[in-house]
Amino acid sequence: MLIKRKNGQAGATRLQAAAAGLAAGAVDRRSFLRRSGLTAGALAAAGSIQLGAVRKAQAAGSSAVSPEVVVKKNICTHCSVGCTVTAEVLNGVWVGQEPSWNSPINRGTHCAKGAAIRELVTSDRRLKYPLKLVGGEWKRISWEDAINEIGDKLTAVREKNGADSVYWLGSAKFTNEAAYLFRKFGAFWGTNSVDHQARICHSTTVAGVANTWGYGAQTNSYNDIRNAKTMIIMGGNPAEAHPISMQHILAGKELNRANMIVIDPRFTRTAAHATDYVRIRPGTDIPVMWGLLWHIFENGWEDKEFIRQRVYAMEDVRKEVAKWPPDEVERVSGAPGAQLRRIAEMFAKEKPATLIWCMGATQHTVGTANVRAFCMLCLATGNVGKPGTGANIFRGHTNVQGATDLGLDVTTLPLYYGLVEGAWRHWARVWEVEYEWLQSRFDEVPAIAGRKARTRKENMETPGITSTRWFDGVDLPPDQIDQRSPLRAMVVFGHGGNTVTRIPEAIEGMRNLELLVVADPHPTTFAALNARQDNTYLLPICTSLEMNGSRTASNRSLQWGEQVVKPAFESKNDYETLYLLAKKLGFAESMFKNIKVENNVPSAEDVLREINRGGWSTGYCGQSPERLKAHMKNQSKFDLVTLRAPKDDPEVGGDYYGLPWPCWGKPEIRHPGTAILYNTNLNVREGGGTFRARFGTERKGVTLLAEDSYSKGSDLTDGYPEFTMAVFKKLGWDKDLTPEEMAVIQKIGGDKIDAVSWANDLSGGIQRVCLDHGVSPYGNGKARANAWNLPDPVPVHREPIYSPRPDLVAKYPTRPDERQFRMPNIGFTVQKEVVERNVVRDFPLILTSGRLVEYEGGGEETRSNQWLAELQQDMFVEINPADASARGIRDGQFVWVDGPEAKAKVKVKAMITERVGKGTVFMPFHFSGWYEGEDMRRFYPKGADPVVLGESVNTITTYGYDPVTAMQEPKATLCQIRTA
Amino acid sequence: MARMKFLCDADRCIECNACVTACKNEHEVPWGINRRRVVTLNDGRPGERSVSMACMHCTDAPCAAVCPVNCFYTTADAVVLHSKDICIGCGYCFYACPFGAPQYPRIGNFGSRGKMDKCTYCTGGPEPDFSVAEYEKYGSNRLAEGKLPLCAEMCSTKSLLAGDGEMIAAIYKQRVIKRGYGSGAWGWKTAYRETVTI
Amino acid sequence: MKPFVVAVVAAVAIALGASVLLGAVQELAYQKFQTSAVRLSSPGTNLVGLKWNGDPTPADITEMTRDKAEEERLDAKGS
Amino acid sequence: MRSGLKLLSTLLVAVTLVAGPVAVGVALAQEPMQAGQNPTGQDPTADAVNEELLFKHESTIRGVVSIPDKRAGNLIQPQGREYRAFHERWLPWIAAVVILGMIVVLAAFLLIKGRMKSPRSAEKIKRYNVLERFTHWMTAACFIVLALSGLNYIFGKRLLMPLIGPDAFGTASQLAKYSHVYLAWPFMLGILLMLALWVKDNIPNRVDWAWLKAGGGVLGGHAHAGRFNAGQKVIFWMVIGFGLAMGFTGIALLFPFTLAGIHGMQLMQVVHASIGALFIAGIILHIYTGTVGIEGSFAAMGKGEVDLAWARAHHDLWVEEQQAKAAGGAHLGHPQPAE
Repeated sequence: MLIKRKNGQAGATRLQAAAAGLAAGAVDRRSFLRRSGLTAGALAAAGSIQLGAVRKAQAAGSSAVSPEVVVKKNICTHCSVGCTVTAEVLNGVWVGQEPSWNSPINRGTHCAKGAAIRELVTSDRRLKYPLKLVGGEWKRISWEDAINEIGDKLTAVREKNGADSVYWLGSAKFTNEAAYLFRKFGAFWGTNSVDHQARICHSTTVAGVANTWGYGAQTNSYNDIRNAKTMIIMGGNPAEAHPISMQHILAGKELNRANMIVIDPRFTRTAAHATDYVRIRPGTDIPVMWGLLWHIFENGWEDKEFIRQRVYAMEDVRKEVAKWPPDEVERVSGAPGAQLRRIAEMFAKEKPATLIWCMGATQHTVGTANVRAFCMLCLATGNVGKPGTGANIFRGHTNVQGATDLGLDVTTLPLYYGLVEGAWRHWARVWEVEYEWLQSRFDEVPAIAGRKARTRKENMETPGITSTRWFDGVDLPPDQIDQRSPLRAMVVFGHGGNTVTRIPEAIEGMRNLELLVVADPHPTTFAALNARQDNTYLLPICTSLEMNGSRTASNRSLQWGEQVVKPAFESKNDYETLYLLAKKLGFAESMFKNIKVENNVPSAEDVLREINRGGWSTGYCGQSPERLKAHMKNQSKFDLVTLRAPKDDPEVGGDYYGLPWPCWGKPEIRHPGTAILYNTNLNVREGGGTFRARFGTERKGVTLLAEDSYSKGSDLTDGYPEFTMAVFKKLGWDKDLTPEEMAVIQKIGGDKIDAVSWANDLSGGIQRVCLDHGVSPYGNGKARANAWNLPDPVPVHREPIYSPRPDLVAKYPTRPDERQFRMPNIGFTVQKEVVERNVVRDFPLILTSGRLVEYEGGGEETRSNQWLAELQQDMFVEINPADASARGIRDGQFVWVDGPEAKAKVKVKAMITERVGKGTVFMPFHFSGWYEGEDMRRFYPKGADPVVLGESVNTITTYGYDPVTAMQEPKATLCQIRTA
Repeated sequence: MARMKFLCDADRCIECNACVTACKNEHEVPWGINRRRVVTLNDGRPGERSVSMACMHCTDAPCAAVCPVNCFYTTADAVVLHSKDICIGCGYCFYACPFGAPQYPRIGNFGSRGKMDKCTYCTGGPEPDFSVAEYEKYGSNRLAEGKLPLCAEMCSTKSLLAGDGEMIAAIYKQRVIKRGYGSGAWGWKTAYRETVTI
Repeated sequence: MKPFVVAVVAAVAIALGASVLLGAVQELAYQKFQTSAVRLSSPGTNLVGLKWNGDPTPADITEMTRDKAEEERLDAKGS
Repeated sequence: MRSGLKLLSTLLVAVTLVAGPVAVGVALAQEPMQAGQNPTGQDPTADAVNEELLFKHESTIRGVVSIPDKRAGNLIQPQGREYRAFHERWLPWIAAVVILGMIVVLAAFLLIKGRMKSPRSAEKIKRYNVLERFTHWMTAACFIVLALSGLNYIFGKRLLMPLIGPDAFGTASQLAKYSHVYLAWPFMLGILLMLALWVKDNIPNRVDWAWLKAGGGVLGGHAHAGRFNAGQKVIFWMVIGFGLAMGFTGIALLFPFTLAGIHGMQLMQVVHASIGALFIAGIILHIYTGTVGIEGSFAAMGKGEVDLAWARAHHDLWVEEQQAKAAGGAHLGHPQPAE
């Protein structure tokens, strides 16, 4: 362990104090010492502090006693709950952690990862200096050379194959500022192929929920679950993925004697504390959801008034639900009808009720449909927009919410503006860059294989390649890939590489890349799979604990993390690395025009201010660095349940903790943020809201605006469209705008001033006036039960590609083959082959994957943490005792797990448990470093390999992508197990 | 004077191992020495419960009694500690400990098994408070800083309670009355010869 | 008297032989409780002392000698 | 009476310890504790496990841990307190009574009956060869040290620590532990050698029965005896029996948890200590008879040859046998007509 916590120089003052205590007999247990004659000689010895030696820095002491210890506050870099980390720093060395009692989210607590996070910064398994792969050997290289060589190679690739041939894979571990800079970097480079872990996390949630009621994010918060009377946790295991959320869930369950229902293929640690547990077959979420709604509609338990006022076309859902009586639901999913009836009654009657979901619902080829079905249950029972209700979407990584908001998504620019021309012009204005220059950065795409050619403008408005299929972008024949050239180079920031399905194909992709750059605190799987011999660079990046920046937790609160210690070894933070790359590629001045850069390190505060200047569409405009820092300083003032500070407080009066977006208007307006989305019981000025009217005002003669429902204190007492200058003029509110605001709007609108909306009015005047009138800037619409623009307007059950029930595939096939995200999605063909080849005969077991509490994401960082690695030393597969005895497998022995594609196989330990049902097996996805039975440790750079290695489950996971977001399907595939 | 005890509310423990890594972090506990660990009973079946266990600092501690060199002592707030200078690593305390708390640096009893190490309730050992020797042999000393053991302070769901016996018993009793169920104070009858009666 | 002396010497010899043999065979906790998937650089020495026997590191050893000693022990154990 | 019961329960516990885990383990594997609760049943919290329920099924509460040290799965094993009760209340009394009792009895016997006189003669007869004496003294020397260091585990803190202070006692105990652990190996080797050397002469036969009936000559009357009389055979089988038992349990204690679980280890320690106490008492008796008890006996092991008259008095059949062999073979010392 790099840092040993032993006393040093600082201890000198304390020793006198201790000696004095001894002499005065104050310390009673010393009586034992005197009797035993143990001399107090040890007092005299005091080692000296070894400063400077970065590798072996020694300093120790405990805060209460030695004055030199400085306390720094940052946010845990692991999951999205957003626990505050209180670090004790002595002489620039992080020596200890104390509970962060004041944070309203974690109230002093941590999970295993948070309590061990100090090791991340002090571990000697970090990537220490830039490395370059030459002939299969890792050679040390300086930062300057690395940046120069990478820059030159990128420019060469660009000349030969165009901007779209370089893939930019960002990270959910970025701070908001780094995520925003990375998306801006992608735009300045000239490609939309900029993605991150949200793709394999909640991409389907964002698409599905946004297309239902406006924003795709957690509507309430962890703390708000304390108000819930009923909670369904479906497709989620918070006990392992979001442990601190369980503090609020269990408190809610205890204080309200709430019904806690877990619906999951496994009897997880969360299910152990549930009041009801339903075991279902993986991939049958929609039948179960329609089963619940069937009982609700059958018995008329739905909230009719809520549906009439705020939901459009619920009758289409009724028609689809009618096809799912209890026996069909049980035939398909295995969930007993009587139990679903009881659960449906609880959810509809014992309100407020909330629906919590995570990867179990999203990682399917029907992910988007799943999520919309979940929203229907909330809408039908009126469980949205009130305390204790809502769709509590538990996001995964520390800043997957922020990185998604800030545009690390191939379908949009920062803050969900999309890729339409208006979006590009908006950001061109914010970045103070010519729109035409941005357009010039994009490739022209010639006509290939019968597809129409694309001008630079059209290509600029076409979504890029998703992170789930980057290797298809390299390997597929060029004519199948709808861009100028297949991918030639990839730049990866903070991404594990073993969390995307079909790793054998990914290795093929890695082999064919001309250039691979991995910027990460650890070498990651990309460096370990022995796929490449040359042109691979590892850049050491520091963790978010070693830099300033804000991150957005799953409950949409932004929290500011202050730098705990300087970046370890030769690592640099993301801002500096992006600045150096931008400088090398020649667009640094324009990219960092309004951002102060001191010796190559851009200021995080300035980046956040730029985000505020452009973040109108999602309400990222009110969270100034000053306000966030004030929140971190006054954490104890925020209420545990409502997350709100008392009104009269001078610094943070009335604010919700972390100013959860949307936080309307400029920071000076001091909008408190919106703790609960779509809450019509509060004034919009107090964080109230309505459903977003983003799908137009009417469709086929039926209004899409809310009826007789409006937020408290709203001047308009019925549905209203989103606000543009045209609407303002009709209402006469344009007179309320100040001359300065009018000037800015005039400049933006030019001749089409009526088109300037609340989202692209940089003055913030429209939003300010909306708040004065107590109306939601984005309008007051109805949630859509029928999302006509999605492949399945009303969610329809479709069997997984590798379904264990060929008989059901005929009745519930997957969607037909189609081109999505620049390449073909041949899910239908693959599913048909699976049925024809009767794959289920040779691969009878359903394989599902998921999280462990000790590891996170790809696991490189946490498996390099000695304190965590000791708790889970072996990759394992959970097998039901019946399946194990049928194959003669003993607990703890090695077994081979064969995957149906590419003859892939993994060697893992068997864990025999009744946690999984008969016919289902489970494997965690955090391991890598072994490949098909072979230990790949020697391919890691010397001394930077994680402590624990193991097989990756995604070596054997299979083809299958959601039509709307290309989400992968690791939650439901097939496999076979045999003894090793 | 407070009577320090541990109480793990098994109806809240989710086996997240925060207590384990908090202990490792606070005292730099090396690999292989597990002062605290979480045991899951009835794993994978309805009624599954996890309990975090280190040393319960028993009343009339069996380990102190069987120690051939009497290297144990109990502090005023009833924390059972021992001196590593006197311990001869014979292993008797492990046979006597009802909770498997003692840990030994070496496997096998021949020659030296290494000095026994166990949970010190974050209050160090017979060395001057906050001294180098104390940290090297017993770890940090939170109680002397007026704090409580870090495992309990950082427990993710506030399941593991540490502090004065009556206080944490009262907290637990209050919880069970409020929520209507409780699987009891694990190990109290064996450790303290009394338990929390609701 | 001679056989008595020889016997005692033999006993001590066998005892020493046993101590050396057993000492070599003896595993440390961090070696026993790690699986084939683990590579540890330094298991840590706090609480168990430099030689992993619980004896505290003598106070007068400076930091540098401790690290050197630790490296030697690790190499000797071939961990 | 209550303490008697306590002793009984401790021994009972000792007996069940070995059988216990095996039987129950099997029961657990067959049917889960709750009557076949279907995992999709309602309200998993309702039947949460608790201590009483688990203790009904098994003597320890065991569960699953994710770390390699599976012993950590033992959450609560109350037998720790019973082991402590035996080790701290019963063992010291047993050891004290047995050992001091033996010493007192022998002292009394010495005072009343005095040393047993043996006839003298000028001639000697070979009794034990070099190898036998070497084995005897190696085992004996080790036994002395093992006994002392063993007793130190029990009585050290009660008797020695108050005298020399905890610090010195600590280092002394450390040395005692090292010597105990390492000298055990030559001791075990010695036991095996003894077994090999003398087992053929120690098979009990009718002569021994007669010897015993005659009270071994102590109560007057004459009894024949071969190379080893019944008393010596008892001692031999005690040394071999106890020696092997101490060796086995000792090795189990040296390599903890390789042969047994927590209860097994407690049992090993209990057996090791109890037999140790008896063993020491037995050897005290042996030392007495070999030195003070019967005049002239020490020479047997001391110099390897004994006075012919002594031999005739105590081992007449053996002398005849030796002389018969001598008559047929090399001349054996000075011939002396058998009485």
